[in-house]
Amino acid sequence: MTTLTDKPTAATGEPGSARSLVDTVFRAREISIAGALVLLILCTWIANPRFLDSQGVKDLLLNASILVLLAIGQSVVVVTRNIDLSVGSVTGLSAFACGKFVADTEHGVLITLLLGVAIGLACGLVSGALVSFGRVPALVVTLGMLYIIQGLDYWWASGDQINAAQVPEAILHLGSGSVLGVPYLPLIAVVLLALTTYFLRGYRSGRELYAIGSNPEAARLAGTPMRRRVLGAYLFSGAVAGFAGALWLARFGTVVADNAHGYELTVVSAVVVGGVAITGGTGTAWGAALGALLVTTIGSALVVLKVSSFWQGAITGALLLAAISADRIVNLRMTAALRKRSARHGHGA
Amino acid sequence: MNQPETGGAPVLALRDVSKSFGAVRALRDVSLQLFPGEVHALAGENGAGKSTLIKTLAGVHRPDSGEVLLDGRPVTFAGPADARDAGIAVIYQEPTLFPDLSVAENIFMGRQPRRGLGRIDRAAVRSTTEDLLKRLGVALDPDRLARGLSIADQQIVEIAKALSFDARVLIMDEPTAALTGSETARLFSVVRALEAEGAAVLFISHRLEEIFRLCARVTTLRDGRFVSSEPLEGLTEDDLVRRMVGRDLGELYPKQKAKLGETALTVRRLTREGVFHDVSFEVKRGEIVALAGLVGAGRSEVAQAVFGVDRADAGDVEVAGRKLPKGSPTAAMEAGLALVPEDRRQRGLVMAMSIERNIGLTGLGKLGRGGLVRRALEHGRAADWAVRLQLKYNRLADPVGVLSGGNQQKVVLAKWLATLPAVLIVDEPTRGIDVGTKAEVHRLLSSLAADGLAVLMISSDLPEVLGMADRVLVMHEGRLTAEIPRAEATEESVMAAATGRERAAA
Amino acid sequence: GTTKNDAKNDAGGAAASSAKADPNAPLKKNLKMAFLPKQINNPYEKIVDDAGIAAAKSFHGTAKEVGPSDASASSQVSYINTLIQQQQDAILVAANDPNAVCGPLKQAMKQGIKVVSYDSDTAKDCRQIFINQASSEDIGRSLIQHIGKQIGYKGKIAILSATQNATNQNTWIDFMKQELKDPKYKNMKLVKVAYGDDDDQKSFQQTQGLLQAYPDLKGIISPTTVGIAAAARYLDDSSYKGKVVLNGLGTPNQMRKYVKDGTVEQFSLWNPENLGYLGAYAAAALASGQITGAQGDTFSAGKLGKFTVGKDGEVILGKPTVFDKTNIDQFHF
Amino acid sequence: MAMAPDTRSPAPGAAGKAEPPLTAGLRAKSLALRWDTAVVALLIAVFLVGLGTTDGFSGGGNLAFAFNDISEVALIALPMTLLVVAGEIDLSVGSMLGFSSALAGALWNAGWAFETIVPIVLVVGILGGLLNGWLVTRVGLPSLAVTIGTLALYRGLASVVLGSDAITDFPSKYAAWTANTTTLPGTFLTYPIVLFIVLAIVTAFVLHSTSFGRSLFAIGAQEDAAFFAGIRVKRYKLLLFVLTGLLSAFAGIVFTLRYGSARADNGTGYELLVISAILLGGIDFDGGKGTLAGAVAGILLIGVLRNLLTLNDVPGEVQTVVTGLLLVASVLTPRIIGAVTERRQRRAASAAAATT
Ligand SMILES: Nc1ncnc2c1ncn2[C@@H]1O[C@H](COP(=O)(O)OP(=O)(O)OP(=O)(O)O)[C@@H](O)[C@H]1O
Ligand SMILES: Nc1ncnc2c1ncn2[C@@H]1O[C@H](COP(=O)(O)OP(=O)(O)OP(=O)(O)O)[C@@H](O)[C@H]1O
Ligand SMILES: [Mg+2]
Ligand SMILES: [Mg+2]
Repeated sequence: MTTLTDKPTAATGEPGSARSLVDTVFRAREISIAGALVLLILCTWIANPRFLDSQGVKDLLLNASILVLLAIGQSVVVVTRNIDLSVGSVTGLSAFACGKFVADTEHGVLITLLLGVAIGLACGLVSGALVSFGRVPALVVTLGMLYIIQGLDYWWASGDQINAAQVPEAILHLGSGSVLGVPYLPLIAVVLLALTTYFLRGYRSGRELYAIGSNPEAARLAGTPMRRRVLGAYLFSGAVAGFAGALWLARFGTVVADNAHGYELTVVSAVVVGGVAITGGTGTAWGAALGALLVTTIGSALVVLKVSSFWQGAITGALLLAAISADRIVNLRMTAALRKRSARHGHGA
Repeated sequence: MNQPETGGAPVLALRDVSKSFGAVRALRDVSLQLFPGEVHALAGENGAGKSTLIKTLAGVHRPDSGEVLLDGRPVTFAGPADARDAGIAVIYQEPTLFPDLSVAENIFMGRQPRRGLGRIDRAAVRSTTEDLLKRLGVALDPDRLARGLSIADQQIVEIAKALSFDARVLIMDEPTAALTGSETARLFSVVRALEAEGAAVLFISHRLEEIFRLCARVTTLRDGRFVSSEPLEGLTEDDLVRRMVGRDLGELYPKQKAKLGETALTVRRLTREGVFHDVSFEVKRGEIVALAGLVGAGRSEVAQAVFGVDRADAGDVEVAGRKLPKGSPTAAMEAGLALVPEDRRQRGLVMAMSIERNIGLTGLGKLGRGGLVRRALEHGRAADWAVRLQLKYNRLADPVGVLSGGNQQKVVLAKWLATLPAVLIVDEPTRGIDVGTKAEVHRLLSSLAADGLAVLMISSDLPEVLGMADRVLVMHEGRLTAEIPRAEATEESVMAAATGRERAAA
Repeated sequence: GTTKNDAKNDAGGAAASSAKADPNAPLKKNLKMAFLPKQINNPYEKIVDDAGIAAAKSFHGTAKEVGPSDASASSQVSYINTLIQQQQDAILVAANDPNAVCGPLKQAMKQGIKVVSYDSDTAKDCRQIFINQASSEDIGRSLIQHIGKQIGYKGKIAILSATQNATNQNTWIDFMKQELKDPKYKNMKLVKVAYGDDDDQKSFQQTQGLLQAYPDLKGIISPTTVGIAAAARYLDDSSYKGKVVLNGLGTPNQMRKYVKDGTVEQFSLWNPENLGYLGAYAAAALASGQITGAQGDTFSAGKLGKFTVGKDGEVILGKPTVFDKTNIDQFHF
Repeated sequence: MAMAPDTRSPAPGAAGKAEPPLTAGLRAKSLALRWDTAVVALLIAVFLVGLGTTDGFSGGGNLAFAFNDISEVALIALPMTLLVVAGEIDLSVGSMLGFSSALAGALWNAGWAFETIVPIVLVVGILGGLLNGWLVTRVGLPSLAVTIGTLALYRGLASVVLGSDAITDFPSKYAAWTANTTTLPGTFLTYPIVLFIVLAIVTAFVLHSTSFGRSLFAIGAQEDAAFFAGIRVKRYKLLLFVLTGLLSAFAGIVFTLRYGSARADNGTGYELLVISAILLGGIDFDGGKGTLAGAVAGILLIGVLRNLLTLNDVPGEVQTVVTGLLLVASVLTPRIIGAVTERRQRRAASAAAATT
């Protein structure tokens, strides 16, 4: 027998240290976005201190709120390896419907919000039922729903417009008012974010969403009620979109049929920038929220930095690409480092 | 061994169950009874319908006719969840893990212990997982992601998952196919403990000695039909084989003596940091070299780096004296290298594609001129190899995904053998292949070697290694630790090197 | 190769009509005409077109509104083709792009269909008449004059426009810049033209950005109904309310709230209903042979009285109305 | 209980010839159950309905117009089909079209010769495709994410090069090539459509009869397995992104000439139109499935249907709804048919089992 080596190498790295490394790698996704966000805000602030005065902060938060809401809703769907392209249309429809509902009458805030949620739920129900029970590709179905809802919205509105003057003061107050200096909308977004995160992390059904996205076939064999969960995800995303529509009315006062038109791609890019894998199974709601914050902040910062309007689009695109590439490259580097540092540690040999 | 008490009623049974997939009749009037406190084997060739049977028991498939009986009463499982709730735990043939979730979450998905307000009790999930893994004797980190686990580790997680149920019925579809001796032994002791606690166990394996070691009764299927159900006591391996294949088998490891030619494959100081180090070896024409080692020793990684699907950090690979460029499987194939990967579902086959197209995939350049693909040639190539490997299929245009596991493995082999390689690397070539076919595969490898093919065979099946190899290379923790000629290769010497005890042995 | 200079010369001549105008010809009955707005869902265009459709009814013609739901240059083209196939008597178009619609419009004219542009003009040889809401020069210059007066001819101003390519907006902005060259504006500085794409939310955010980027901004001109409403709304509940002057073009319904609560002092607009009304009559006059689109042709437009075709086939509706606290309650559109 | 027969019955199919023959009837049936066939049928039906019910549908150059009107979408859809079959997607095509148009306009305005502009624009299209492909294959980002980014980037670059200008007066000798009034003599086929037909035939051939096409299906269905089979996955994908960029840029030139107007916002929203057209044609977004004939039928269906509905004064919003419904139907119908046949088969199987 030939001996090729005199001593077997000892496994390097303790299981514990390797784990914390793994953890860091995956937490890094959110951390790196948060870092980019802070950097962006700091740079802009140095260039123009008004960016962070009280009005500036308020604007920043208000701008991001609706996108953050939509991104949270979308992230829950994307985690299950599906997508909801109809969110823009749903938001638009709900905003218009709520506008019609309150125009020149005295409907309360709560009932209006509920109406928005109900409309969103209805749309989510259709998309979700088609995706989960019809077992058809989500992209196609929700693209179809995008067109259907948009068409219905346009047809119904036929050029109508609801003006801020027609909207009850109480509703407008929800969009612009604040408590202790913090506007309502960001508060609502934070509450929803906390609830969603809590649910996704701490509940069986939340974890099952990840399972479905990670390996649908395995989830089926594990007896996960897939249809119900996927339907649930769509209902959630729909309800959030509907809710966002009602808030849209509150925030902007003026609504026409094509509110939030084309918003779906912004929402999806926010979610992706936020580290939610489009292939399902990974990502968090707060990552998505950070992504949304980053996307809107880029937009606001460019204006504040007096970047020419003609350059804004190109720079936004380049920054988006830079953000996702950097995230990916950091991730790859860390994984490679992890491989080299911890040779097999987990085996009983 | 425990015999079922004659008075005891079966916990779970099938009565006259039939199941067809389109034109394929996977099960025809099959009956089976599982008694508490019994380990029951299910035997049959590839495609005999074993997996279909257990999927019927597990509520994945609904039978076309016949019924599933639980505690003697007919039940209808609407889905796997129903079966699970009825106390049936299943390990499927192919690992069904969630790559993005931790090992612990994989084990407890949908059944996590809960605290107040229905929240998941993370600490309990983690500690229970640790206990389970300890029981199986593996040091897997419960918090590590399932992505990147070797097939063996995946299988271990599956086993841990099934054990965590405390099920009344445990069904295991080839749980040992990816395991080596020590892990298998540990699994068996766990199964015996369950048996003693009164659980019913249904066990499928193509390794007959395992069946004889573990089980009390065996039910045999052939071509979807019930053949027999009887105690194993008094049965010989040959009897069982005859029940399965309907005839006697020849020699199990038909190793032909081959004349060694010039060196076909040279691997020099190949290193991939953190995975394997300084691996050097040669394979000559006509030689079968086995690469043995414990699960996770890095054998598959070496194979992949040699073939170029993984990039090595250092070292080089030569085929017939020509150095291969790094990281290019295409170049490796042109040089005459072929790799039958270990994970056939992800890497070996395109599951949604037809059998003929899968086989044609490795020879797209040769199926016509100027980039054209001539379907007749493609069909011919596939039909030819299907016959040579005795593939069991309905139509060559069927998607390969509907084949039984063993037959899928044959398609992978066919796909690579059809390239007429000079060096063939096979990673676990007979995993999940029935005895009959296994012998055929061995005969095939052996005769190919005799015709001058150089074969590097990675296998966790020790008898296979000993029976087939001219030379055994052993890896331990990413390094080659021993090179053992055929004459000196014994179970002890290989295991000693594989577990790092080789210095003492040498 | 072929360069711009070669191409200049080969532009085909317009389908110059050889027919002579007959000012006394009666308006034909049962004329079929179609309004093709920039975008079918634009509330302002809707007001214009509805008035036009009603006007057509009054002279026993039929009119309809067709059009794309997005304001892109190309999407109007397929509608023009369809209108040709349907053999309409006249097409009234508010062009999203002066040139993109040219080819099909020329085809239409070749087939005897009369083409009237309104609100936003096409290239001159692609239509017979352009109904201009007010002379572009008037609009542009008067907006600067108004805001100059409001801020005391001193300080920075910005413009919040619609899309970067909107022809009418760009023409007005050009005139604004010319007006600013007058020495009396020497202390006023146009610092930025921002684009809100006629999207409510985008305009809103652009306003926000403008105010942050130029904290000492004194005034904003938004010559678009969507933009001015969004800007007013932002100012209304921001700390800039009362400090920054907003002027521009808006509809009374949208702006009423902000005029009343003091966010906006004044803004202007022509009467969109009259624009549609005049468009319908002009198209009918063309189709009936009363006019050919040549300079000097005259026609009568119902309740609005007589109009004369000016240079380049332009017919001007009149001066814009300035709306403020005192008169806004008299208008409802 | 049956005991073991002592001879091994040959496995069905093991003899190669024992394969059950695909009868013509069976083949026809399985063909009829496929969505791409349904789209072709639907296209023909819509066409016939149009001929029968709508004046002006077939006459006066309307068909030439109707088809010419979708020529850019159709041209981009061809490489996009390949891309989707290989499991990727490119959402930046509309922006690339706009960028190409804007660039052509800017250069034209600067006095460049049109003959020089075209190759430059095409090279830019290739570069754009390379960037997409590089980010996807080398950096390893999902194409949906990458191309949402380049969608913004290319559109932004378009507005950088051209600002708010609209450039006109393109040479009429080239513009005539794209006009719907210039057709192949005696037909209603305009030159862009003729080009599309030629390219579609080439693409169909490449996709369905060459090793390249075969590889694309493998890549789309299971990338790992394709890579392990020695297929140059990354290179092929890169090539497809480049082709898509190239054709988008070319479509930008066609667009510019056809409308005689170069603007930064040309082709806004085309990405979803292209995607819907090919998804409608039964190309599976998950990759690995679909036929080019289906994709072409999907494109033409959208064009013809839109024309027909507009001719009948069906408002745009209803057309939007119809497009949406068709998309949903395109994926739902095969599923329903599948479920129904499966149920029928299961019933037949259990009936057969009961009688044995
Ligand atoms: N989903 C399916 N669709 C069509 N045919 C199927 C399907 N699943 C199994 N089959 C067919 O049913 C038969 C029995 O397959 P099964 O997987 O039960 O075999 P097995 O006994 O488990 O074989 P192995 O030992 O190779 O795993 C095979 O001919 C297989 O091709
Ligand atoms: N795709 C992967 N990503 C990350 N780690 C991997 C991957 N594949 C294998 N590993 C790890 O690399 C090590 C070596 O695995 P490898 O599969 O080469 O071992 P092996 O000796 O072939 O054993 P097996 O019998 O399981 O094939 C193991 O620790 C395994 O967990
Ligand atoms: Mg099996
Ligand atoms: Mg291995």
